[in-house]
Amino acid sequence: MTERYSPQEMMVAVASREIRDADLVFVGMRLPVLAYAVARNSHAQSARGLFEVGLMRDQPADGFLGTMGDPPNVVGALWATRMSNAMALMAQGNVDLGFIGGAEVDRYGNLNTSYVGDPTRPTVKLPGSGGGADIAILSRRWVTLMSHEKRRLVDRVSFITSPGYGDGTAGWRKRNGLLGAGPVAIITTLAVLRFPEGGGEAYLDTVHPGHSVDEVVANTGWPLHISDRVTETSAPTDAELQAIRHFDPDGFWTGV
Amino acid sequence: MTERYSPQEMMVAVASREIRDADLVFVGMRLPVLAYAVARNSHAQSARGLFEVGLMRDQPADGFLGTMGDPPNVVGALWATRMSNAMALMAQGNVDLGFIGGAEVDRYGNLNTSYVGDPTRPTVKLPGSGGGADIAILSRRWVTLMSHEKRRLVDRVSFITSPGYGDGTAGWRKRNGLLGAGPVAIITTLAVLRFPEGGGEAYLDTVHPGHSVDEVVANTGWPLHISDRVTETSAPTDAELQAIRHFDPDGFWTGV
Amino acid sequence: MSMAQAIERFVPDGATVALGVALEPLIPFAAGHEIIRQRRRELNLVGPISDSLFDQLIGAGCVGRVTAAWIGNVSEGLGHCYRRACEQQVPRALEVRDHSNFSISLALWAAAWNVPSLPTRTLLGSDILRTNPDLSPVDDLVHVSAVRPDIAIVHVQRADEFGRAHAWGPLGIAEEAGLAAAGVIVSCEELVEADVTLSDPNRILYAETKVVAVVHEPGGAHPSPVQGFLKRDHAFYRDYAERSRSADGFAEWLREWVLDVPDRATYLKRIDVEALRIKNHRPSAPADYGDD
Amino acid sequence: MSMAQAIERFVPDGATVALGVALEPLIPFAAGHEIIRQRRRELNLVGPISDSLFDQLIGAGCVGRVTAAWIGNVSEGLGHCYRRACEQQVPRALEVRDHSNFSISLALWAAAWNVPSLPTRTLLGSDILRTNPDLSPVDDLVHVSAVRPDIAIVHVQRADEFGRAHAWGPLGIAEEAGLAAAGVIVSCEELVEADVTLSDPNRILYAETKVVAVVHEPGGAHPSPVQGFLKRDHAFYRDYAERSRSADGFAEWLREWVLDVPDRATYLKRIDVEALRIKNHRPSAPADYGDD
Repeated sequence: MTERYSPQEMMVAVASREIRDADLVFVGMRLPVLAYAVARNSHAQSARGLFEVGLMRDQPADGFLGTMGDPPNVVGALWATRMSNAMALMAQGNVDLGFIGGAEVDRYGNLNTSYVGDPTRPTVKLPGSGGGADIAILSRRWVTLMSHEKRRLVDRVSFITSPGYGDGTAGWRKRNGLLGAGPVAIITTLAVLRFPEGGGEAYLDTVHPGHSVDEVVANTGWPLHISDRVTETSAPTDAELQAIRHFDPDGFWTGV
Repeated sequence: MTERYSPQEMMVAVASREIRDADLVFVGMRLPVLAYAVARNSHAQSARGLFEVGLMRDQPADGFLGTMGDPPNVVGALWATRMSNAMALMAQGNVDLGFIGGAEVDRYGNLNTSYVGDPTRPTVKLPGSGGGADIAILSRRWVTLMSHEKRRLVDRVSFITSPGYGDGTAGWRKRNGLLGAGPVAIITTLAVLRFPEGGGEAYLDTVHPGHSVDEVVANTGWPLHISDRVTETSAPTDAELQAIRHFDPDGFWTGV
Repeated sequence: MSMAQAIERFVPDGATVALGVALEPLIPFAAGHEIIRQRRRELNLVGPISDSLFDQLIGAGCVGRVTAAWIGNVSEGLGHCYRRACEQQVPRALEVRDHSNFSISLALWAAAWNVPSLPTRTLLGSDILRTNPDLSPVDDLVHVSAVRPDIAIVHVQRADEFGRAHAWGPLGIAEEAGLAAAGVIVSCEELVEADVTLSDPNRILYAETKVVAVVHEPGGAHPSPVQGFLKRDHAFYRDYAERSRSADGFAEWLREWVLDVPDRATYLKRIDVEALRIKNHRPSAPADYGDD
Repeated sequence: MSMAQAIERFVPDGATVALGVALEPLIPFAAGHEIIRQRRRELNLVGPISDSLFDQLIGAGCVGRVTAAWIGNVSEGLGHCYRRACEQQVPRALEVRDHSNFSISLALWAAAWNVPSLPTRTLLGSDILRTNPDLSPVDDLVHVSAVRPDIAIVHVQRADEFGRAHAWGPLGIAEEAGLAAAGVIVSCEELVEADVTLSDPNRILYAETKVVAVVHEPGGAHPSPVQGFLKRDHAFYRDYAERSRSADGFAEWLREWVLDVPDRATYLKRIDVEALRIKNHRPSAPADYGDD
């Protein structure tokens, strides 16, 4: 039997499985750093990570990272450079997978990390894009991680910081000149939502152990499509948990 | 009395006098490298040199340079960087003086280093712009050095590689969006030609010792305006010659 | 030159100031705190992501506009002073020019190369295009208008008195920020002899002609990390995040760590610098610049 | 990988090849000579100023187009093979896309950032705008179209087998050429262990994901200089300039120094390498990458 684990550990495990071997991964802060480390230690041992601060790595940093610019992330780096050079690789289509954190995501995979409410008089000012919009537009495919709450998974975001499939109509990204294919998954504390081939509206693909379809639907801000093949998300393996806890020993990111 | 000197030594001495103290000088190859060295050792001890290869220096290189990229030019450099960074400083108007070598110059200070004759079937293919056009357009003021021959000082160049004052009409550079003020002098083996305030057509300012106004006029490809205050170019001083011969010990650039 | 003198001379009210251009490392907090002590107003802050420093300057009322991609606390989340300014105009209203990390870099490259704008494919489909007048979609490209800082302030590992700065580790947008700026203030852990900086001209970050001041300010980047010198002080960021949740809490934090502190040396006495100091050494293999 | 294998695999006929991107130093002559031996045709050569190497490739009939700012012999003057190709179509006609040094750099940055073109103020008023269709004046700017090399070939001081290259001294347009290229062939004086290159990640010139081949080729840049290793062989450039004045003289030079030479090791036996070797050492001050 597997050990007990936190919702964040579940998310990291699922996120790590999105990384294919030999992928060049644009690694965002927090959980994605752990997901990259877990993947490198298991099924993606020839993957490389690109960090917007201006770093490329193969091995995950040997030590806890509070930010991607922490000294352990520089030791053993394959390239320490300017952000614009990392962005150049992504603009050329060299980045296979990106991770973006979000405050709000909608049924079409659009992310809002800028303004809740009217941008001229916001009820909440969020930090902004950072590299999020760049990843959403330029990486080949991307994934977002989010706490599964009705106020976060909304019908339509009020402000699109990082575009997913826009208004959800077929070909929206191509029509608007976006380079990458768009989001492939929304990984939450309760479930994994995916998108149909070619994009469009998110649907429920798997539900995490201990949670129900009804619970997921009740905590989603739009009438969620359910896959007719909806299954249970496979729990984190012991190896995955071991790796997560090696890179986040005090549970800074994944603790309860 | 001063020693005997070569025409190239005369040109280098005159060129060095164009450098003002504290100037940032965009240094071209060959004679300008020597002119910069001479100036640094005399009246322009706080000047700095910028080299398109991607270098900034204060002290001239201690050793002979066949090219600006020779190892002695890197030792003691204040900055070793990309060419585009050196060009950025010039595009911002930070370069006070540039030097450009030319194969052909015309009465309005336009340089041709590209094609003699029809570009589609040239009688002579010259090497091209290099950084010449960049210096001519972006540096605050510039100077060219040339052997004084009728085939080189022509009425109108057939191809403008590096623009001076274009067609010579008032305001041509501004009208065409060129940033810098343009050429201030044509230094030749026989004389120094200058331009009126605001540019236009070159006129004879000084004639080198041992040469005559008639000789200069006879070797110029257009009816040359003569300054009513035309004088003799002051000969290279002993100090100037000493410096020139220190930096070009075998007369590679200045020998006869 | 002291930091107080450098800020006094080169950071006037209303200036456009680039800070934190290496992203999470090498953030010039000492310079930012001196700007607060000197009560600068109406600054336009330029940067990519800002890990708490912009939040502090905004909370202190120094800022009229931010031109940035992200403003918050990287390990803790939201920037509470930034929220209060945008949501409640406390302590004052703030103009926001949203960018992405890539677009703010391009805005600085445009200024460095002295062109009105540079084109890019990023930001297509983002509502940032609707709120920032400096970003204009044209066909399938976005034209990013040049942003030229009056001054860029960077903290580096070492520099000489002539302004030749050596920095290592990830560089973010530090190079284009300095090249685009009218002037650069260099703050350094170590003030070294010119023979150290000139021994490696490829590591010199800026043309010395851009550098207007060099300030020897050890620990000037705390709580941000400095490769080879100091680790990131995660607990300090957490404490700031908690105390800045309320305007009163922030005011108290500001008094304790900025207003009642005369200079960086005094500030450092209140921190366990030894616990943060990097003690292992990983020297780079030398490059041989021999010429003869 | 040997140079012969690298050229065989990664430089097909018709390829767009960036060479000599550091300007006068670090010119990959060994690679160019191997391209000549393998009789490549219809290449599009991309570079800023080319100190004799483009002239040799043109004279050998490998080139269909040049996209460059200057082609000649820096210390001696004109490129005689270049002249014969343009003036007499000998050995064949040549298409010339004239650039300035700045504009060819921008053409590569445009490709690196994947945009159709970049704007600049340079070349305004120059007739180069009339002869190069890749340069379009628009208002008071020139739009420089992207140039994307299929392959960039660079010679560096040291690299490891994984493609991490350390180069120092002036870098010209080497960085943007490699970033813009689909792939990079690295030719190096020293093949070193990864712990040497990774000890200084800031000095690594390219993302290893761009590097398709690493060739250990000591002396591969002769007669161009390599900081810390070899001085420039001025006499060799002068000899080439004199002998290449006539087509026959060039043919004889090419036989002697390229066609009848199997590889660079054999080539070097014919040169007094000791006289060119740099014997003084000027090691850079180390940067401390310590992290804990």
